[in-house]
Amino acid sequence: MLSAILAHAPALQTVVPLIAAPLCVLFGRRHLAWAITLAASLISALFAAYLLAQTLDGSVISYELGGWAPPLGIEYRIDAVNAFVLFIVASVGALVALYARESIEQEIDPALHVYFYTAFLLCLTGLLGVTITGDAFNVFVFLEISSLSTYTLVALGAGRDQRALTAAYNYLIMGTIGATFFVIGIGFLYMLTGTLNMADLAERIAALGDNRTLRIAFVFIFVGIGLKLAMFPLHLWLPNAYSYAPSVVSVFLAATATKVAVYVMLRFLFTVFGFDYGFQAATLQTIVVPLAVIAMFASSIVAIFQSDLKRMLAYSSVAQIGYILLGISLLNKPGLTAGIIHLFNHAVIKGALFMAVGAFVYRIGSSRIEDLRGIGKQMPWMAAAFVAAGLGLIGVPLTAGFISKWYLIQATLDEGAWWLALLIVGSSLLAVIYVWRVVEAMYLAAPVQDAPVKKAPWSMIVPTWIMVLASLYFGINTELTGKAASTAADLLIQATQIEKAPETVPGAPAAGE
Amino acid sequence: MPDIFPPALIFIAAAIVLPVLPKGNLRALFLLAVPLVAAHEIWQLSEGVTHTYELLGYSLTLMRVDQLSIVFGLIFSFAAFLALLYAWHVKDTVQQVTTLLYAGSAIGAVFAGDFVTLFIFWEGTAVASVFLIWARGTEGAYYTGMRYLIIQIASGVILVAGMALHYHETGSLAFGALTLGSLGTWAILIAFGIKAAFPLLHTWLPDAYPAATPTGTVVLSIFTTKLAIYSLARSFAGTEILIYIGTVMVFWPLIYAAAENDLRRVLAYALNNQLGFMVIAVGIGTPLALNGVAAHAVAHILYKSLLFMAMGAVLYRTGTAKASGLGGLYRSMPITALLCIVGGLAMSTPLFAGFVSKSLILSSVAKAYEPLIWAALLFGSAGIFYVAGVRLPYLAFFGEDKFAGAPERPKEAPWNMLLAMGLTAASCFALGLMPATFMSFLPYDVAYDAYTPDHILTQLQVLSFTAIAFFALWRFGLIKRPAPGILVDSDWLNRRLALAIVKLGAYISRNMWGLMSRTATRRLDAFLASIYRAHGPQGPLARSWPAGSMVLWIAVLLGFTLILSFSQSL
Amino acid sequence: MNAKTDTSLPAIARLLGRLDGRMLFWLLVLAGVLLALSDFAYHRHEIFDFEAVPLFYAGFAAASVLVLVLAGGIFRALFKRGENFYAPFSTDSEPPLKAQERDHA
Amino acid sequence: MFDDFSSSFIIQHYNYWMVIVLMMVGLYIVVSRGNLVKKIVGLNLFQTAVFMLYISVGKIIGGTAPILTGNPDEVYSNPLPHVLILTAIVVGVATTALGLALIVRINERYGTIEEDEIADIEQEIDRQESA
Repeated sequence: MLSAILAHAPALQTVVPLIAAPLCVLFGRRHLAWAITLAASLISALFAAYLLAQTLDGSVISYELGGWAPPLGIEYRIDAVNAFVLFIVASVGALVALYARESIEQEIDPALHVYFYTAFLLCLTGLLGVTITGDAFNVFVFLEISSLSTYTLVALGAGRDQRALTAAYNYLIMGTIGATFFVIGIGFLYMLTGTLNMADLAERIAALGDNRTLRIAFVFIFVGIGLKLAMFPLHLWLPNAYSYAPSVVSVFLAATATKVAVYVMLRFLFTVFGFDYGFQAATLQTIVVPLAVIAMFASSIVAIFQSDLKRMLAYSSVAQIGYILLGISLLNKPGLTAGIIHLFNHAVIKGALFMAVGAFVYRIGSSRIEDLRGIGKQMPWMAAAFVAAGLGLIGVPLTAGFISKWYLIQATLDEGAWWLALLIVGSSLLAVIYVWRVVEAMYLAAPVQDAPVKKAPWSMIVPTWIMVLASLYFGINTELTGKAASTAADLLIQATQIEKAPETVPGAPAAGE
Repeated sequence: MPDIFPPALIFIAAAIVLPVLPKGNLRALFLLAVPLVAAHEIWQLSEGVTHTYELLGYSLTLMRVDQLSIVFGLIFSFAAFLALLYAWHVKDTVQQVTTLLYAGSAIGAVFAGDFVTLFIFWEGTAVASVFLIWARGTEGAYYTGMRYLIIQIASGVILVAGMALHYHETGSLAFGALTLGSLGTWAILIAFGIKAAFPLLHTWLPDAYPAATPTGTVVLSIFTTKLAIYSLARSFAGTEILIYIGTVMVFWPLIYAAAENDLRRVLAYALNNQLGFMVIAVGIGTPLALNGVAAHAVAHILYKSLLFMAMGAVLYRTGTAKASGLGGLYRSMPITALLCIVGGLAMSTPLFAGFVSKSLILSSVAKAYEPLIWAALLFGSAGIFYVAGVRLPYLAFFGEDKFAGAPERPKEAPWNMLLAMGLTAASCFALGLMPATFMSFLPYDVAYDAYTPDHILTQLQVLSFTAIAFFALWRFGLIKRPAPGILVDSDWLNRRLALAIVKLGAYISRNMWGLMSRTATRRLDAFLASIYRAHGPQGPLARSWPAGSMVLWIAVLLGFTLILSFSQSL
Repeated sequence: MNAKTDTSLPAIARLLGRLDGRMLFWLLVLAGVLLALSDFAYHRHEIFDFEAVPLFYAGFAAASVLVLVLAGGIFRALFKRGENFYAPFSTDSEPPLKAQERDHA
Repeated sequence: MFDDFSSSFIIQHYNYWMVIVLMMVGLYIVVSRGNLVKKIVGLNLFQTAVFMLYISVGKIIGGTAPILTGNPDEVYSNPLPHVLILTAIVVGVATTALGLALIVRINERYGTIEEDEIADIEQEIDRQESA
């Protein structure tokens, strides 16, 4: 029985939340809807964990949807890369579902709760689908499922701030243009090869070699996905969307949506297009590296001057995406590993930070830094969680953020780009400043008023601290993240068969004898 | 011997458990038990690598045990015990936790077998210790703590940079002997030098130590600097430049100590001077000298703690430790006064630990035929006895009775402080009485007898004439009780000059930025507005640029990438 | 007022009170003279030539103190500033710790 | 020569040129119009251009609708792009519907659907918040 279910894990992974979504509306009871959401996301997370365990050794699972064999049928193809991303998305989804119940009480009209859960489940479905599928057009469809539900989720923030509506609208315009660019790119690829299966595409593209249509296809996909992952300067939708969305949506989006987009970028860059000729590499190195560096600095500086905590974190996200892109565009294994690890670590860290902010909003109804003065004494758990996760954001040793930066700096040094290493350290210092501003307000400033603020509810504290502890745990024990990321990096690099000089993996000689 | 739990982790585990315990005697007892358990563990260690772990693919050494690390581990544990006894009455959880973390980090660093582990604990000492300053709770303490933290963290950052460079060069992360020469090793030396309070890198020490709480300063005085000395002894033994650095350290702080008003700052400068002794001995680098380093670190931790404890007790009972506000206190705090005098004597009088260790260092310098350095050390010996052994107790406890007219005389120090001071004094005495046992702990097996008639006679001459000179000069009015006021040290450079430069820079950049951003905004606005005006018929379009500009950026990036694709030949 | 005889003070305080006068000084001088004289009675095994000079250690110590006192005086004259010099960035300018603060700390 | 060129480059690629024009028009409307509904219309045009691109790719001149007739010589258009674009159209409709729904809400809350007026109102909110 169990093995029969597990055999269909790839499909169930997305189908469970997809079926659960309409159930929420059908039952129409918000508490029931919450229970359904929690159950569905937990089941998805379990499947994701199972899939990750299956693929951690580098093996690949191919699942034929509806029994139609690829390349004609749609194939779900799971390897270490997307199993890892699936795991991130699904586990964050489960935690967010747990967290949502109390959080939306304050921020969303109770009559709309059912729709919130529905949209949330659809968004989860979309993100999981994008990650798991091996079919290029299917990526687009799932991308749109997640995008459309995201616009709805962002707009639900209108209960607290009407600007959520315009934020959602702008996001819709941008997101649609991005997705359409993506679909144009897919169209060109199809014209060129006559197939949509990614593995098949990769083979045929390799056989065809470089040509103009391929380049144009690449450009459209690159820009389209760049928009989705908030690559600087295409990030303009992100600050508003994150800051006006309901807190729980900010948590979910910050931790998952951009990460999935990064995954799609990785998949197309490495698996589909490959690197054995110069154009993609040149694009990355002439466009993405400078943009990533600018993002690291410009967004961090903007973050320093923000008065709203959510907005500050949103800009910080743009900067952090800069790190991920920088790692990827170094095109060596440590860089790719760093990018993938940071994908995970940043999801955990930013999720925890937004969760803490959500709790502040829940209790004091504001996320402005000046309203958070003295909150460190009034909401000790959440403030401590914020600080602990903030340390990770900076990259203090023994937090997950340090591991990412360590790999990233290794990767830059391997390329001989020591100036990039310096820039990474420099931009981390900016993170110190903006995190410190908050810490100062929370702990060192006199409280705004003496009116006692209650501790956050446990249903918010628990998921937040799970995230925080995860960020600390993965800062000390890099077994899982390191292995998954390096297996993933291996797979991606093998896919493009770039033969680089002797592999430089950190960690050789034993020390201290 | 893998069944031994790493002592550093004992402290850290205890720090995690501690907040759960109810405040009061149970917790205080628990606190006292922790360093004793750790000391017991260290006692049982046998030499060799006992614990390794994996981090980021490196195999690292958590525990590398040899006689040098055992000596430092033991004295750190024991001093932590004394300091915690001294702080028995403190109810502040933050200070208790950070004291444990601080001691644990210092001990962890001592046993670290590689630079990564060292770095982790190195920063641990920095972060944990600053709370002892912040615990004072005043605004000044906050800023002082920030300055302290910045420089301590900087030391760690320089260490990690040096470590990375060194690793790139040699492929080794081992925390062992280094040869100066490459940039990496210099960076490591500077990182150590910051914590060891090398001249010009020293200002954090007299800045921070007088700012901490009465008990906090005792804890601070134990670990950070001695950890640096340990690291220097481990990595840079026999490095000649250290001899000269150490000589400057012997002289320079003494002058400040002789002129300073705040008695805890006097002790901080005196501490810096004693570090100079150890740095010189590290520079000499012979087995005898290194034995001297280890012995002097032990003796120095004990008697300097004792002196800081005495001044802490004064601060605790009177609210100040400034000479200008003290005097005649022996009437109210006679036992403290007596123990403070013992602390002064313990620095160099025969029968005390300081005599043995100082003789070791002096002999090692003499054996290396460095007459000038030797004379400098002799000057340092006399000077330190003058500032910390005579002048300090006299200013605090004797002379004019400043509390004669006060409504309430200060009380004698609490029992736990007296007990801690008494135990510290007793251990100084015990080590001085049993030089053979003391020597048997030292890292190298070198025969040495401190109690020769030569040593005893000359040392007593130095001490007695130092004291005579003090009293004579006091009579003549050449030495006076200092008036209120502070002395500017080289920290003026960073606290005033640098601040002024930063302010000026900020002023200029603010204005420049304003100007630039105004110009840029105007240009950009004009540019975008012209685009919009040309293409869009409706109103002032600059204001609607959010959505428009987003799409525009897409077009720009798309265009740019397309151009790139066409510019590259197929 | 006289601590030597003030019976309200503990015994140790009275003992210390005796030190706080001329007696200690003259005791020290006596000890010093005896120690100095030992230079002529006992032959040291010196390592450096200058050690052999009679009264070298005694003179060196006294001279050291004199040098330190003079240097300290000069430094104090040159570098002394008001306690508020760095205010509010240092604890020097702050009032004495109050009793309850001390108890907390 | 020129005729050859123009016929092959312009006439034969007529559908592509139209797609490009339509796409640019759509994008231009999104950029230049301040009216939120008009932006959605522009977006629709833009998407429609892509639909047409797909459809014309799948079309084979002389091919019939891809229905199995049993005749082996029958030439079919490629059905796959058409099916794909059916999905994309559904997505497009959903996007339009959601966009319009948002506009309705925006109109309720802001009392306008002109982008610059909304920006003014939002600036006012910002100013009040930071005051």
